Amino acid sequence: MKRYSIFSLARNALSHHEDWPQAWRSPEPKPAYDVIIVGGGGHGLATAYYLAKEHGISNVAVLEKGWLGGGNTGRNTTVIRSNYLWDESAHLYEKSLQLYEGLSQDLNFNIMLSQRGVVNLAHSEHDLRELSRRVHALRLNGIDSEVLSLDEVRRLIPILDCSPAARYPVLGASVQWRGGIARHDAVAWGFARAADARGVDIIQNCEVTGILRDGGRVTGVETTRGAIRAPKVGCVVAGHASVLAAMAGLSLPIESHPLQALVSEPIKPVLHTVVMSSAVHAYISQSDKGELVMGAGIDTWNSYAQRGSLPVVAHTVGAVCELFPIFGRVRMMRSWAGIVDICPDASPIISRTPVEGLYFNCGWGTGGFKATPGSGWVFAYTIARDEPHPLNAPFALERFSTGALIDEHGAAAVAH
Amino acid sequence: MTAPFDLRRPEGGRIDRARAMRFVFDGAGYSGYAGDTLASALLANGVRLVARSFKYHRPRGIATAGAEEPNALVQLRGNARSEPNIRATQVELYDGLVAASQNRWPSLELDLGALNSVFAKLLPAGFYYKTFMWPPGFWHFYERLVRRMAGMGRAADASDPDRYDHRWAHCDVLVVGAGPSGLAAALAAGRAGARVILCDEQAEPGGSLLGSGATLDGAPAMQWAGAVLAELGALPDVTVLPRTTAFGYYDHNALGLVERVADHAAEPLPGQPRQRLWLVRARQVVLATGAIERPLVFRDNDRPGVMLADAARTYLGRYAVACGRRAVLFTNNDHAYDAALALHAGGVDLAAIVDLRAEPGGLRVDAARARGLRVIAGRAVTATHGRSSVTGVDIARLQEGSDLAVLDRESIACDLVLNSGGWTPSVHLFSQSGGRLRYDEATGAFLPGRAVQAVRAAGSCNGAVALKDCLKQGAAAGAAAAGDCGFAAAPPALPAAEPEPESAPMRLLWVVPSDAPVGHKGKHFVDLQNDVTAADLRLAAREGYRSVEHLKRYTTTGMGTDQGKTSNLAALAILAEATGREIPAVGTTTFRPPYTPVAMGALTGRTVGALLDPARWTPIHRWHVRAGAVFENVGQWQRARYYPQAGEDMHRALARELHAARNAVGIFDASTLGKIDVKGPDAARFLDLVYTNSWSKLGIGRCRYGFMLREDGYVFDDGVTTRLADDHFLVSTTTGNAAPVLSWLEDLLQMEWTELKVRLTSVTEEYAVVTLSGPFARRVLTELTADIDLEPKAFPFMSLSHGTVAGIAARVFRVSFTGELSYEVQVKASYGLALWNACMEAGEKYGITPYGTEAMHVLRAEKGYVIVGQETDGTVTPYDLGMGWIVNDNKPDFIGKRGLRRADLQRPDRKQLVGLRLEAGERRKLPEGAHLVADRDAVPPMPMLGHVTSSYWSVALDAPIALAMIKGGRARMGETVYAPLPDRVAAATVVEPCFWDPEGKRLHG
Amino acid sequence: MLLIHCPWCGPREEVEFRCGGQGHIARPADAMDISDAEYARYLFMRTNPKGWHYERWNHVHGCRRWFNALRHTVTHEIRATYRPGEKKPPLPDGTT
Amino acid sequence: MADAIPRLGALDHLGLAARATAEPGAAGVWLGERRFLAKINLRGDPQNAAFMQAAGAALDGVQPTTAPNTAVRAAAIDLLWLGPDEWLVVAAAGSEAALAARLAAAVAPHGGTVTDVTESRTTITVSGPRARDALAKGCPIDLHPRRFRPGDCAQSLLARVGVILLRADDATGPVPRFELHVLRSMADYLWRFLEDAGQEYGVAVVESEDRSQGSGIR
Ligand SMILES: Cc1cc2nc3c(=O)[nH]c(=O)nc-3n(C[C@H](O)[C@H](O)[C@H](O)COP(=O)(O)OP(=O)(O)OC[C@H]3O[C@@H](n4cnc5c(N)ncnc54)[C@H](O)[C@@H]3O)c2cc1C
Ligand SMILES: NC(=O)c1ccc[n+]([C@@H]2O[C@H](COP(=O)([O-])OP(=O)(O)OC[C@H]3O[C@@H](n4cnc5c(N)ncnc54)[C@H](O)[C@@H]3O)[C@@H](O)[C@H]2O)c1
Ligand SMILES: Cc1cc2nc3c(=O)[nH]c(=O)nc-3n(C[C@H](O)[C@H](O)[C@H](O)COP(=O)(O)O)c2cc1C
Ligand SMILES: [Zn+2]
Repeated sequence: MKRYSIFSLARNALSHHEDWPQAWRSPEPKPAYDVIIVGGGGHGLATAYYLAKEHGISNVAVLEKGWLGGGNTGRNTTVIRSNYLWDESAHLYEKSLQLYEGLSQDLNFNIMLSQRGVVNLAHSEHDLRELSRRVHALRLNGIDSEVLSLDEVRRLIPILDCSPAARYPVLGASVQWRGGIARHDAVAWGFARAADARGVDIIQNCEVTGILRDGGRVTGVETTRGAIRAPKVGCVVAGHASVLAAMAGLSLPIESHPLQALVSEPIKPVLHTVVMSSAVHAYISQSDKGELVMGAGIDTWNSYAQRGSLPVVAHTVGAVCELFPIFGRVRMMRSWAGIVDICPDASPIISRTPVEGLYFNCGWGTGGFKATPGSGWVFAYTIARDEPHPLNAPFALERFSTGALIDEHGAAAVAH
Repeated sequence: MTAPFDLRRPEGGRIDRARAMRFVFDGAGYSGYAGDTLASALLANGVRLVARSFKYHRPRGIATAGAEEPNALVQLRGNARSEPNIRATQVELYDGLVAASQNRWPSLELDLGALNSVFAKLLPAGFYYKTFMWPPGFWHFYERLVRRMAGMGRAADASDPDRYDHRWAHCDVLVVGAGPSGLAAALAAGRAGARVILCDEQAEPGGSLLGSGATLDGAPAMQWAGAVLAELGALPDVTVLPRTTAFGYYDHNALGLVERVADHAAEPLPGQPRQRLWLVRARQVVLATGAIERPLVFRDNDRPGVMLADAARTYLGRYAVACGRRAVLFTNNDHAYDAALALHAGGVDLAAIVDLRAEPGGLRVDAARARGLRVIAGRAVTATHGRSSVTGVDIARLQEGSDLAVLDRESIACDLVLNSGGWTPSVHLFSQSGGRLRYDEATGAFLPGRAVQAVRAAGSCNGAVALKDCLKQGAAAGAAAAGDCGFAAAPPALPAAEPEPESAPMRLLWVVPSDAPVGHKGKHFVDLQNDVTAADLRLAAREGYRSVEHLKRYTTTGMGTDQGKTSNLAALAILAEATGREIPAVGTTTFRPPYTPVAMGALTGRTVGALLDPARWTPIHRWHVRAGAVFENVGQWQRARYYPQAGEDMHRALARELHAARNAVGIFDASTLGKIDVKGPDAARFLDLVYTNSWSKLGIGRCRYGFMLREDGYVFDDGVTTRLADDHFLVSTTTGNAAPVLSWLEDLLQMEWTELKVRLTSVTEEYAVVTLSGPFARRVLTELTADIDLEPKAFPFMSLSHGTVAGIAARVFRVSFTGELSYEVQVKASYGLALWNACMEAGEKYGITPYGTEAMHVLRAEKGYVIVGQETDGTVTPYDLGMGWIVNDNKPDFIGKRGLRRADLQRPDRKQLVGLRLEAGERRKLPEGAHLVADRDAVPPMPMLGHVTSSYWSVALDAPIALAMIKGGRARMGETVYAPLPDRVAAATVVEPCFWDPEGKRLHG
Repeated sequence: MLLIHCPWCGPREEVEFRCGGQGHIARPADAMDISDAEYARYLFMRTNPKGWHYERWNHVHGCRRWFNALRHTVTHEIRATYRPGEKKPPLPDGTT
Repeated sequence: MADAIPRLGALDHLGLAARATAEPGAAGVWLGERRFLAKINLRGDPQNAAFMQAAGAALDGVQPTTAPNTAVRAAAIDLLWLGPDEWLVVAAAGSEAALAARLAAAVAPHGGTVTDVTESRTTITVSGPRARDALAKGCPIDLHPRRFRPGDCAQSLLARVGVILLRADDATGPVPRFELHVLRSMADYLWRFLEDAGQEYGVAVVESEDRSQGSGIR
């Protein structure tokens, strides 16, 4: 891999940038691999990368039905944080955040991790209580997190409407300073380039259409470009998890929904942290290019189309304007949707399956971008050793039978 | 030229010369006319340089006359109404308009950001990804510098003062675009009797007819348009919406439109919304959105004065503005000759027509030559000159098989470069609708293919070129759409258009050669807004970003506020060439809403501020307000949290309220609790199925507390249910869960247990509920009722009596959530305030004191009563709460029965509800949410036992108390646990969760 | 922005409805006798097909009735809506 | 005694009576409130002829309709279809107790149930030449005169509030009139929304004809 740096940029400037190498190859699929990863999103590419890097398994193919990074990896609002409630989640997401913190150097690809802080607003006594619970748990887990007073919120985000007369006034907030955003496409591309450099074949426009089995064992996959053999197959296809599972005769506790997001026109920087409010249903950050990046809600019906309804977007934008009344005249430039894979407990599945050699990594739903490196890291471990790493052991499929769910919906918002 | 040349031509155009309008751009005053856009007025005043580009800060002018404008973005208005990134080409001029250029410092003329151009060589596509990685962790600092260059315009510095509107609309036929095609479609559908909405983003309907000078039936075409509009205006079921952009095409023929109601004035009239969002459900849609001219990609094609040919014609025809004095037209097609001829006729000196085609021919070319114009064939503009305005071009001969054009070089001085690379049909909405596109080789454009919704495309967005074809397609589409809605109609008779000459084929040349390889000298801009060049695109392809979607994201082409309306096609064609593929194989990027940017205020509508969400008030709300209560939001309800008296803070108010409730009598507004009437012969059976405990044997007039679980065995809701009759129960729910519980019960009845004869009706709002609680509660009630026997024997705990209270028909429930003797009085809602007042009056001598939700929380916590949503969080079973007694496992079935049996719900070390007592003398409460550990000296990450769910200062005990959920808690009674807090480690003893009157003497009293 | 035919009220805007997920999931009568894994199928496992989907809807802001629908999860076409107890319409490709 | 006890309407704090005008003038949207109309929820099986008959008989001959989204309107009673086995009886203020008792007695033997919901909702009237435009700002129902005819009713949303909507004019005049039955706790919100939505056209508060209680319900 030719390294990227300011010096290589200067050198290439002299040759009018005509000599840059390909970031990754576009190889023809080989007839067989040691491991096949289905899904060329961030998680799949990271899995391949760590298989090669950590476990010395580089005879790996990543099969992607479209273009790499074109799934949810390419359409998320890029919020990164590890402030999850339950220990199991906190440890997993924290592992991921730590990997993120060294990722640009590790991959030699600037993923523009911007640890500008993630602020969660509280609008009711119930919110405050939940927020406090979370912060306390995180602190004892060694993860940075603190409560902000209303004054501190006001100072940190002067454009936020903190007026007590608001319909749902801001009462306080929590912040994780190490949280923030990153350039989502760069994460996919960086992993792709680094995995490719370690010998992984990334095969785009190659849709898996069947899972080949011999008795209870997986032997490979059928694709639009022919059958490809491998004794181990890891599926990391996000919204399409159920479709892949059905190919192996399995069903999953997953439903696929459209999740929408939108960006405004680029404006001069005015918002320097990520702001989330679950009560008013908005979250927003401002990218380094200047767009406001906003996440909307899911449409309640199942869908595999990357499109949603206008009222869902309007609702989110309304919430944003309620929190930030100066944004009324800023304009929405583009809106889109991804297909998210929602688990009943809003936690992922990283697991072996009843089919030997077949592994699933899915259920990240609306929040798996932040987990990309960590997810790939534990999934590579799980595939390489055919057993879960302690970090992902609680996220196995069995939990749906035993009832040991990891419910990250946040507590029910009811009171007497 | 004889007369002095005035850019504003002495006659013509659709401006109102009688109404002059003053405006300010970058601090300088100018004037224009009503009917001008900001762009036309600037051009008329000779203002060329209006913007700086995003990345390199190159000087930019006005390139187009419409929605596709990539360059001329301005900051419009000021202060709280300041708006960034507004296209000057779409701003209607009004008197007093103020605009400023953006993205420059210190001024538009002298912009230091242009230094970026010096480093341009270091800033190829994707350069960010390749650098700023050293030293590790320093991106943080680099980012600050990068961020300074972010964005273009600025958000306003104060809250938007304007209001916005939403409205739903329904029609048979929605026609988007009011050019000739759209007008013909609307006329056809309207005459047939269909309900029609015709919208157009421009101030005036007419589309390209507004500026083209075309004729119909021998008269100016706008006369025909005027007649059509008059006829449409007279049809009661036709709505014509000018200034209205269809921005999104959603499922099942739903479209989003945004109407700019008041943007053509300095500010809206009183009561008028600034903009209105239309949510249109159309049975049929006709898209007549026209086509956008495509620029050619040649070296330094971005200088002010380089403009689309048809735009220049529009400025002249519609606004009577000549965009320059001496022009060169650079074209690959016949059509642009029309524009050149029109300009020539308008007095512009046409220095040359540079045609990429070796042998252009046909009537238009002949006409140009006949007028003595110089047509230079087989040559290209290889460079432009000038700084803040173009001063001339170089041209040279194209050579077969060469990437360079160096022969027959010539320079031509000019101040206007018109260019045309053909037309791109506006298929945005069609594609958003899910319709397939097909590539047309001849015109190098994607056209609407198979539709998947009830939509038709007509006119130049459908590939039609000649006016007569546009009219014909429009009329046919309108009639067919009406026909599909059941309105029989023949297409209307259409006026005759001038015959248009057949066009000779165009020459598609996506990157125009110059005297050096592309990327070595100057810049061939493709996306003018994001400063993406042909060299950037080729670089990306070379680096492996071969998917058009990768290309877009790596180079940011098409990602600006114009979404690449003038550039996307060239970008993908360049990619196709670079990767040796055909254009259709490369495909387009995805068309997404909005077509043009939509103000977030418009998406918001009027549900902001006080209208954000209903604030639900109880029938007694006004009293609480007058009493100075502090409120809290509980779902949509606003509930009195406490009632501070003069000089009291919350702590003191609370102490007073608590003291009264324990020692005298408190009064509480409990109206918000959910109430569901359950009626029918199977009511008891139904409740047996949805609650963990049993109801069949509950006596009439008796109350019982119950838990509802979810199927997975976790607590869903709780409350007291009363049997009113054999076949009639009153279920109460938590405030926040009232609606979800009802909907869940309906679900079960309608979908699961359809054989059960049970009917549910919400009566939450039918009754106001006043709770009297405390040792004197009975005495107060005694003063108010004559017909209810309050003697404990006659009216025991957990029972109901009917009668009158304060003369009002009432149901009185003897239930308690405070641990005190307590009555809940329910009366019809409109009498709630009267009841409350009567209680206050009667209770005065007993020290009656209103208490709010905060005191209620403390009182119940002292008793160890749980709150669903506070002690529980969706992962808690009744057993975890130490309330196994409420689960009747002998019942054959109830919701959650099987769920409770699952392995993990049977674990002995599950988190369980306990009480916590602090060390004697400790006055500080534990924070709610604090986590507990067994080892006082543990360091992070430390194993945790659980967390504090409730924590209060108990006035009754004169000590802090807490409830907590901790692992294996029931087995830990008496143990010490620790809460490591930021400032200390607090120790606490695990105790039974009930702190007050464990025997329950008081509430039974 | 779906347009949904309530089997009682007729076509109404999506905002009046709430989707209740997969339809025709029978509550196991023998719940107490089956394994945790089998019970998990009922509680959590969903077909989540890419294609035609039988699902439940509630006209919450209308007549408050629940009903079933057959909808395509890629095109969003709603082929049928039908009342509880009414027979499941066949899949458009002929299977059920 | 009960007569002396003050009753509080859901919108009394707005002082509408004092603002009311007999002459809406140029205002495009006329708003009013009808307080305390009797409202009774009736449930029963429409296939059960005995039930239908009994209900009709108890309602002065007003037979529950099975035509969705329509109301049967008679001199003293409006009977609105709410669902396949559910109707809302709207009658003169003060009549609820007697009516509910009579109706319950009549339908109970035939499996019908009756619940008095008089106090759960109040009734806001929206009329005037721009009434439809104001309503369309929050209501997704197609209110076009041919699509939502006199006597048509619907349950839907208005802004963020669920409403029962009835077209209450008889189509002879140029001005449509709608009645909205809205939950008491949300009435204030709905009223403010309508005033806000109507601002563009001018809003007049009109005297609600039944403030003098006891008259027929029209
Ligand atoms: C709008 C939106 C906002 C979000 N915001 C955030 C956020 O702020 N923070 C956060 O942490 N997370 C967020 N998420 C979630 C996050 O994007 C995802 O959880 C994460 O990107 C999933 O990564 P992945 O690699 O598993 O999936 P994907 O990136 O979707 O990759 C899966 C890949 O599998 C491919 N595939 C599918 N089927 C097949 C097949 N049969 N054969 C071959 N390939 C196949 C797909 O084409 C796709 O490329 C958001 C998601 C969305 C949609
Ligand atoms: N090759 C060509 O396509 C070509 C070239 C030159 C001239 N023409 C002429 O142009 C005319 C085309 O007529 P037409 O009616 O098809 O198109 P048009 O351009 O005359 O009208 C389209 C109208 O739709 C509006 N519009 C576009 N998108 C919109 C949206 N999303 N929302 C609201 N409004 C929107 C535009 O502002 C415009 O007013 C004919 O006279 C034709 O001869 C065509
Ligand atoms: C964080 C983020 C920022 C984005 N910024 C822009 C932007 O500046 N301009 C733009 O046109 N699209 C932007 N997009 C949206 C993409 O263009 C695109 O819509 C999205 O990746 C989904 O892909 P699709 O629309 O091709 O399906 C952004 C997307 C993300 C996730
Ligand atoms: Zn319905």
